[in-house]
Amino acid sequence: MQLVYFARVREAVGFEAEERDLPADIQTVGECLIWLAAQSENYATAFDDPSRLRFALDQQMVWEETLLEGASELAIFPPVTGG
Amino acid sequence: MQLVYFARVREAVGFEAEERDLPADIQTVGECLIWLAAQSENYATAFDDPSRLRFALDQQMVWEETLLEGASELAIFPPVTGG
Amino acid sequence: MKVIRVSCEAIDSAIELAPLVPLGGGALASFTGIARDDDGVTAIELEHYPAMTEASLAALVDDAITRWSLLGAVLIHRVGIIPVGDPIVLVGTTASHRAEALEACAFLIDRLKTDAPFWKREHRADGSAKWVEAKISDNARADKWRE
Amino acid sequence: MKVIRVSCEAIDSAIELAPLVPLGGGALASFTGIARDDDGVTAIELEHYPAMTEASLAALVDDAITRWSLLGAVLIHRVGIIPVGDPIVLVGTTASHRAEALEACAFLIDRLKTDAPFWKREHRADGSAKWVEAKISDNARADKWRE
Repeated sequence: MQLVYFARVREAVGFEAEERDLPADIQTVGECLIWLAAQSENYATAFDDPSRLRFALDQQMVWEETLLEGASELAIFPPVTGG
Repeated sequence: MQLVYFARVREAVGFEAEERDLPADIQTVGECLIWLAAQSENYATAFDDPSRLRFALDQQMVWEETLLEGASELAIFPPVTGG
Repeated sequence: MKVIRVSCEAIDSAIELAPLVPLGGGALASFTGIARDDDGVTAIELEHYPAMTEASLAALVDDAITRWSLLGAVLIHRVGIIPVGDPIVLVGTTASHRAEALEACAFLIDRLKTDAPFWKREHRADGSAKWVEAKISDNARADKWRE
Repeated sequence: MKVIRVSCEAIDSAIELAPLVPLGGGALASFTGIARDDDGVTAIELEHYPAMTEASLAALVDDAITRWSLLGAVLIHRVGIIPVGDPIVLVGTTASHRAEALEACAFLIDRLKTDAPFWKREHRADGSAKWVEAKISDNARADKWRE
């Protein structure tokens, strides 16, 4: 799975994108987040509070409960502030 | 009282303004209208249906029941269609 | 800052709205009413009540500025013969935030349609000309702004 | 007719809105969001998600065109470093009547603030830079458009 990060999340993680092989038992965006948060200190601070994060799967806005199901790109970012 | 007319009303009356000495017993815009409608055939057709007329007294939008009370200019016109 | 004008010449939206930009607002809303060739209309003639028009527009602008704490407003209405495709009216509003600018803009165009002394006559290619009738829906829209 | 663009250069409202005028609509509404110097901000930096941004803006525009039978729409958002006083976003809509144009314009600016992947960072004279936090009020405004 290609993981891409933006704004505050990108800064907390330290880079804007990475390729990750997710364990087979990870089904949803939320489960992926929990797994990521366990990978390192940096990741923990970046991903520990899902309420301050928003997600897009293959460039479509999704929620934590959305199934990953063969998607190729998961974007993780703070709530948007455009306009 | 200076009377000014616009659009369809001006065309029905035949001119855009006139000075009229109103009888003393005329108190309101509505009463003035009834008196005007009795002045000639032209005026009758122009003023017989108050529901299709709007009024301004000294350039302020008013209603039939508004008192004339020392005002100097009464404008009579169809509902406005600007914008 | 407010610009209120009854114009005999064509309205250039860009030029007229420019003074609103440097007023410090984060939001700038505008509305342009354009003369349309609905079923054969070639031009629209606008008659108005000179002694009252600008005062009535100014009253609407002052009301909008107070209600939505606008930083600036522009309200320009054209009179005379207006070819199809040309603007008839331009409304511009600027405020700190978008809700104020957008609502004030809608207020001004809705209320000027029922409160400002203008009358439209449609001219057609065959030389005929017909006064436009006021729309009940315009009154309904205007009323919703009244407290 | 629709123009959707993420722009690295300054936005010129007059030029971008011009194509809406000849589409036959009687109403043309626009909204411009301007970068403001709130408490010492000198520039606003806009980051976005290139692969997703234009698609998300296009989806909003298609939604607006269908819901309000628009004749045309323009949605341009700037990215990169934006000096204070410059436009950040421009929304333009045209329809036969003003209600459609005005409502669609408000819809587009409200929804793009919660649905399009942009992030603002405020830069100050002292060289500091701070990400802007999303406002709850923006979510509320966006929600009111959802059926």
